[in-house]
Amino acid sequence: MRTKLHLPKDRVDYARQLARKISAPVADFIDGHSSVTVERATLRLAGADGANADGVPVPNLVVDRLKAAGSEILEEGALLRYVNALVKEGVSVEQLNQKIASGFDIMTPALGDRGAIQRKTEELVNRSTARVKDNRAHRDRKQEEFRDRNSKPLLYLIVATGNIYEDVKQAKAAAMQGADVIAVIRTTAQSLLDYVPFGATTEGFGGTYATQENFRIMRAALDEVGEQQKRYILLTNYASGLCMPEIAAMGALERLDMMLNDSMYGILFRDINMYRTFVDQKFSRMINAYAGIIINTGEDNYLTTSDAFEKAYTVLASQFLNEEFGFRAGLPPKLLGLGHAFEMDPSIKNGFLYELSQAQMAREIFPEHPLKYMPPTKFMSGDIFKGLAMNTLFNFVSKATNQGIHLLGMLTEAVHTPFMMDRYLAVDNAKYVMNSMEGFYDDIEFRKDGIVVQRAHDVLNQAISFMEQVAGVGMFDSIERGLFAEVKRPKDGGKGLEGLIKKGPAYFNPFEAHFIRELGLGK
Amino acid sequence: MRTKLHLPKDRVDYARQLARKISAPVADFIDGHSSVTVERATLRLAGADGANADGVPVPNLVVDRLKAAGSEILEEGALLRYVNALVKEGVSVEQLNQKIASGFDIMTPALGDRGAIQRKTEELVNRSTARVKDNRAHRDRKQEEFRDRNSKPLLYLIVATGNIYEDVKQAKAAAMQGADVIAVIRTTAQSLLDYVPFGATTEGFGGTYATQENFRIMRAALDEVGEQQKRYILLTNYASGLCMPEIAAMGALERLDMMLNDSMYGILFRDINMYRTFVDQKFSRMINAYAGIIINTGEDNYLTTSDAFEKAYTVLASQFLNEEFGFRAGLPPKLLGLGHAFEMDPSIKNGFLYELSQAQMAREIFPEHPLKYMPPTKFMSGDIFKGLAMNTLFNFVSKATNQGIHLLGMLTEAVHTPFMMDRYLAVDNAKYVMNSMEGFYDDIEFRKDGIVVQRAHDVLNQAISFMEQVAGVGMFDSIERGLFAEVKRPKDGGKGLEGLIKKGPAYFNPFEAHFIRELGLGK
Amino acid sequence: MRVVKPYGDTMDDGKVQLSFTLPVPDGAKGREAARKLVLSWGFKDCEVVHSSPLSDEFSFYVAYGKSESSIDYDSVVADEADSDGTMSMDEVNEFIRQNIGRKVVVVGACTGFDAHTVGIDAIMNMKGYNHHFGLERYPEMEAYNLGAQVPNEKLIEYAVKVNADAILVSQVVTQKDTHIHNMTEFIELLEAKGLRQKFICVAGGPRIGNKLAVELGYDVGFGRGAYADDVASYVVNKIVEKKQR
Amino acid sequence: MRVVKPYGDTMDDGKVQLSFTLPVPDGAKGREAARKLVLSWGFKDCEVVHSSPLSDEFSFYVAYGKSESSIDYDSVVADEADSDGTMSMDEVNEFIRQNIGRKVVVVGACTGFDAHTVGIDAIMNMKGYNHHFGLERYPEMEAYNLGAQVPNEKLIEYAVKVNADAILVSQVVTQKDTHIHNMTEFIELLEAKGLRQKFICVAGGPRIGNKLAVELGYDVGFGRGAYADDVASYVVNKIVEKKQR
Ligand code: B12
Ligand code: B12
Ligand SMILES: Cc1ncc(COP(=O)(O)O)c(C=O)c1O
Ligand SMILES: Cc1ncc(COP(=O)(O)O)c(C=O)c1O
Repeated sequence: MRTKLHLPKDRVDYARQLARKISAPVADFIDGHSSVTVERATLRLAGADGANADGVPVPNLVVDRLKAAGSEILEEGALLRYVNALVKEGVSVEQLNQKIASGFDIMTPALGDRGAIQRKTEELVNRSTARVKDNRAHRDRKQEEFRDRNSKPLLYLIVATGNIYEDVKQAKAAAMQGADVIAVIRTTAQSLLDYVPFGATTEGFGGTYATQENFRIMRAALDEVGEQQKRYILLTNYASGLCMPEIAAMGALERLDMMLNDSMYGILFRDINMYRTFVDQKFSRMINAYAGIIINTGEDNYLTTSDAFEKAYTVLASQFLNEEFGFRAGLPPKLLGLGHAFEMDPSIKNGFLYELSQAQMAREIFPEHPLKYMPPTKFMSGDIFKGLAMNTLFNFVSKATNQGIHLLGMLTEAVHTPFMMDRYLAVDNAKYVMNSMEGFYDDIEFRKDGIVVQRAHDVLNQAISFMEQVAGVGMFDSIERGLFAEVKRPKDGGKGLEGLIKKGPAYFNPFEAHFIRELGLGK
Repeated sequence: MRTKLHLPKDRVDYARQLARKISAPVADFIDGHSSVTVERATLRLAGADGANADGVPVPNLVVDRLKAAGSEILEEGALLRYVNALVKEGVSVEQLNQKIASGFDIMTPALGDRGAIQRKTEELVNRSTARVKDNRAHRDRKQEEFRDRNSKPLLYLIVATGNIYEDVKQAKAAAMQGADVIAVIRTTAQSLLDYVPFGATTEGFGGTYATQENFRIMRAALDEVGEQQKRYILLTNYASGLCMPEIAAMGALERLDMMLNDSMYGILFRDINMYRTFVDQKFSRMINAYAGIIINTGEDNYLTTSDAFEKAYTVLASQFLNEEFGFRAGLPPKLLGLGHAFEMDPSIKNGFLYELSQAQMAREIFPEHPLKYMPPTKFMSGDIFKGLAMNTLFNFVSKATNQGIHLLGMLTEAVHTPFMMDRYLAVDNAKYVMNSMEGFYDDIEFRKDGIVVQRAHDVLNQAISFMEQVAGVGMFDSIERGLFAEVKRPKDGGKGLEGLIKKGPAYFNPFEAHFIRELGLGK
Repeated sequence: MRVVKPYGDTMDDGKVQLSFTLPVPDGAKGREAARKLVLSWGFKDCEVVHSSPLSDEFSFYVAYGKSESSIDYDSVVADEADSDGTMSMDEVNEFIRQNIGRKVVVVGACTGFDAHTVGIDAIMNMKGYNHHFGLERYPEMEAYNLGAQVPNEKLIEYAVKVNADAILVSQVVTQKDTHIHNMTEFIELLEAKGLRQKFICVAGGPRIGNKLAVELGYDVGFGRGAYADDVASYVVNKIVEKKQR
Repeated sequence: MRVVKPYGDTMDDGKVQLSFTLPVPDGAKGREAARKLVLSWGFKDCEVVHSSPLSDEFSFYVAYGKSESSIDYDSVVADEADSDGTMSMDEVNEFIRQNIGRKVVVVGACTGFDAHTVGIDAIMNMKGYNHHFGLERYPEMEAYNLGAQVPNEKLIEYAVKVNADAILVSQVVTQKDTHIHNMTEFIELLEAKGLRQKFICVAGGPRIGNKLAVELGYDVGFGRGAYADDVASYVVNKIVEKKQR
């Protein structure tokens, strides 16, 4: 790639070293821990599914029971007891799920022969990883079959009716209009639920519940419209929250293609406990990596609360950290959809140039990464005509800097969740703009001492200073002191701390072991 | 100016030589001729004004009478008889106008002492040119007082209610919203009237009659709002048509600041006779030059009938010709608002780059000229949201290439003449876009072998080939054969040929002489 | 009966976007006036999501309303000279050879003060428009395009002279209903001369609907997106129909 | 009485722009349905200037209508907690010292599942918003901002604990009327506990109008563009008013 910004390579390398330094102690912590949702995700991979009459999912029934049975039980991993019950009861996974949903106590069967459990588990690991590999192969095949049929950048549209069947209608219409990626927005506050609801759902607020059945329904619908349109339509959902690994597991099983997954989003923006989040994100990302799922990180969120011009460096710093945490979980650059956003105050003089600079900088520092670029939201207003103009320039910058995943801005962003026509207008605008400037990226250079170049150098330097500070203070303390996103989160505060599990010496999790092996993460 | 396109200077010079060669025979023709409207314009400058009971303007009453009196009379110039009557009757200009309107026959007084006529005429020339110079000085003073308060490029808005008093309301609102230039669109087909209506008017179709009183009313209104806004608001009207010189004269007297004035518009787009138009445009432009009025040429019109991509070179060729005809009439570069337009099919791949190239090319070839840049019109549709996006990119290109006069595109272009809110949305969009990319022009370079650069070289070469062809065929024959705008106009066809006048050996026009002297046009 | 309402993101939610100007100053009172006005149009809910001043006396509003009304879609009769029955150029020529047996003569113009020739040229000129050749290219037709700003009187004269089958009138400028006046004058002139039945009268232009054209006394009207083949198909069918009467 | 109509380019021309989706395929019939629908809203003329398919079953329309209805502008009563009576921060503090003589206590939160804290922060946080300092900066006030996703129960508990004068409720998400349910629950809870009269209840959010808030039982509601000084001025005046009763 030809550089347009002439960022010094040694400074970029130094920033990556800082990220490694910052994340090292966190990684050590992670390695010693699991969490209730990591255990539930493991169970889900093994086949645990369904819910009891009150809607409590089987994985929760199991883990809650094990937890209640004493802390030493979960330290060995939930899978051990689940598989033990399978072996001891001599039932299928489906039958066991059924039994558990009906009240069967997973602690009843005494712990049996480890060898038998090991063998049975291997069988489950093989079955489940084969399914995930099949999904990956199917995706590769389809993307090969329909190659060059998607837009560049990929056009990403959200649906958010709250009802999966309505979502399907809207998603199909969006795909017919030209969407390459459909994201089903999650219902408000699902990220704070410490369980994943079961089955198809039709009641959500501002979004639709992420459930495995909903994933399946939407996947089938997109495959159908994809065949008509001769385009592989990518499906996205949201992992970050109290159930990151479970949602990742469901996504892997149902062939999702992207997943919102940020190493710190839950901590900063949902007040989830920091230790819990760091542990959860790691396991969820290993699953994503294994399933070939692109993660989308949430740097854009920094800019909804802080000023996008002043705090642009926090976005870059977070990209370095997300990248590093991603590497540590086995994600290669091409699965790292690092986030950023077009969020500057539209009244800033030369704001367009600063946005261009930020986007180009991300492109050059993360050259192989399918960058996820978010539209203006904060400064959108009821003036839909102004909003449309802002989206037009956003579309322009995205194409002008060769972004990877392009979230379409809605002219009604400040008014309501998207109407069907809003989405159409968004796609139409993006297609017009991007086709009309197809070759811009290759045609344009920036003046060496100009605004765009200077700004990128400044932001890189600010990001480095910031990361030096964080490296000095330490990650956990930095979060506690509010260095990120101007939010302070106490180490032992936030939701979900009680769900953290210290791994015992006999911690049993062949799924984790399989991923570590296959992803080449062994030390 | 730093070049971004690296156009070869010798080729550009050669194109200018071709323009000179093409226009030379036309200039010779012009020098030997006058026209009824040139004569009427001269009378207007001398003070002839008013209309009879049937609404026939005094200048027309005079010239029609002289024409009826025999061809040798007008060959001496209409002013001779008008001033003769003044001297002989011993009345003031106002009194004479009154008499003529009431039926007084201008041929009644026998031609008297040439010396007395000469002296009286000088008095009139002095009075009238002093007024025009005062206007010019006033404009300069105000522009100095309010310097840097206008947008760059100047934001140009049209009003077109048909009623001058409604126009005033809309123009004031537009100025308050940020317009720098107000153009009062002329009523449909006024360009085909061989007279200029008299007085304030309230009935027009798609525009308002250009009359001297309407000019005065709008000028006063804009001066008023300009004082409030601390911005000099420029006023524009349309000269091209059958009364080019008269409208130029009225504009000079009422302190208009710009004037639509194209050397060939009338011929090609209004089917006005070619000889008549060439003669008229010369005199009208001398008046504009003398009054410090910027002319706006009409290259955009080529693109409403021909394809903007294919025929881009015709725009450039026309710019060279308009420039050359302008020079010959005493207009310096800073008064030459050469036209062009953003009119390519929005579905063309890389259309944005071609538009950028065309605009940048105009900027570099005509560096001191206040280029007039026209918005998309032909490909605008009832899809106002798409239209808004097209206007957004148009605004972008204009600022990105440092244009001088920016006509605002209306999102409802394909629907109706602008509503007040349409105009507001247009200004708001332009201000947002242009502020947001203020420094873009200085920040960006084009790749030497890229699309933008290549395209400009191609268009320049095509324009040169075209002008070589025209130079070979000759201007009049070229028009007859349809080389321009794909329209064929026979030499002796079109409207207004009968109004052409061969200047006699004793042709008397001290106004013309004054302009030639003061503009340094003497051979 | 199929009842249809506007759709935002849920069936029958009735959502509609509106924008307009009011001749009042911007502010809380203006916004409330805007809201009431929208409600007066029979919208149930209305949210004025944006307002801004256009001047001291005018202000601009963007609103979203929730429509209560619906229409019976089954009872809607599309009224556009639609292109379902359109033949291709070759088919039209064949049709003429088979059913008319002589060249069909068509005269067209952009009438009155209207100088927007691109539309009529799109229908008549050789090269046509959007990959649909114009009538001049039809071997079995004789097409005369008189161009811009043709007085009605002159157009009729010419049509009589060349013994035209059909007259095509293009009208683009509609401000102050100038098209209606001009189109009406054309038909009145024809009638006064007793020539209305002699010609098939076709009107066209971006704001001309079939309904309007028929109301004004034309046989048919063509709006946006009309092509030469639509017009040719209509004309030749009409000629045969007239013969049969 | 001053009759007001929408304005396009001529007084009382009634021109309004509309856009909406219909659950029918795009085409001539859809356009006619769209036109009829607009007419059914009491528009006199309607021109559907654009249509396009959104899918096989949905289509999008842009239309311009000419409204017949008008409203009496004089009779319109602006209903926004408007900022005319707003005091500056210093004036508010002086007012408290003069008329209340103790610190005014305010508790705020973004309630229910709503996590949009930027709005309530704009009102309460030190740094404020758009050059208007937040309530935390007011020396004569004690302001507690409980942040996001605070259950109504918890907010009330806290207000009782710190003996608050006013409770500020922020609601941003309105989809499926979730704000209405949540805001209603809050008031019902207060009433059930017999605490409604104890507190001044202030609601706010981009889609909250004063009218809606009052309807739901709050003392006042603030929408877009509200600042801390507006809220503070309202609260301190209200405290004095309550004392006097
Ligand atoms: C190009 C153009 C011009 C050119 C015309 C060049 C020319 N030789 O035609 C120029 C620059 C000269 C011009 C001038 C004016 N224009 Co003009 N112009 C336009 C523009 C940008 C495009 C029109 C066009 O060419 N469309 C493309 C053709 C192919 O589409 P069409 O005309 O709709 O034709 C199709 C159908 O309608 C149909 N059709 C059309 N005629 C017929 C006839 C028959 C028999 C049939 C069957 C079908 C048919 O078939 C065609 C193909 O599908 C429009 C805005 C817009 N984007 O629509 C304004 C527009 C039409 N102009 C407008 C105005 C007001 C003017 C002026 C009056 C302005 C002024 N005061 O000076 C002048 C005066 C012209 C005059 N005397 O009539 C207004 C009209 C407003 C209104 N509704 O009343 C418009 C809408 C712009 C605006 N928003 O203000 N204009
Ligand atoms: C920033 C933002 C977010 C951030 C919030 C970060 C944070 N810490 O606040 C994040 C990314 C987390 C987010 C998430 C979501 N968001 Co959000 N978000 C926005 C956005 C872009 C800006 C809101 C904002 O900050 N405005 C700036 C502030 C200053 O304005 P304000 O809130 O109106 O406040 C002013 C006044 O209203 C008033 N005010 C507000 N509260 C109060 C209280 C009192 C007492 C008073 C007196 C005054 C007052 O004073 C303030 C200053 O003038 C809007 C779109 C937009 N442009 O408006 C969407 C938007 C609000 N979000 C929306 C949605 C749906 C969501 C989600 C539910 C999506 C999902 N399913 O995941 C989630 C869930 C969040 C949740 N659980 O509530 C929708 C709401 C649609 C609706 N009307 O129902 C919007 C409109 C976007 C859209 N078009 O879809 N969002
Ligand atoms: C990285 C990331 N994860 C998750 C979400 C959504 O999560 P929630 O359901 O908490 O709104 C977002 C939303 O912006 C995000 O950026
Ligand atoms: C150079 C020039 N003169 C005059 C006009 C307007 O003249 P008319 O009144 O003939 O429409 C135009 C319109 O585009 C123009 O470009």
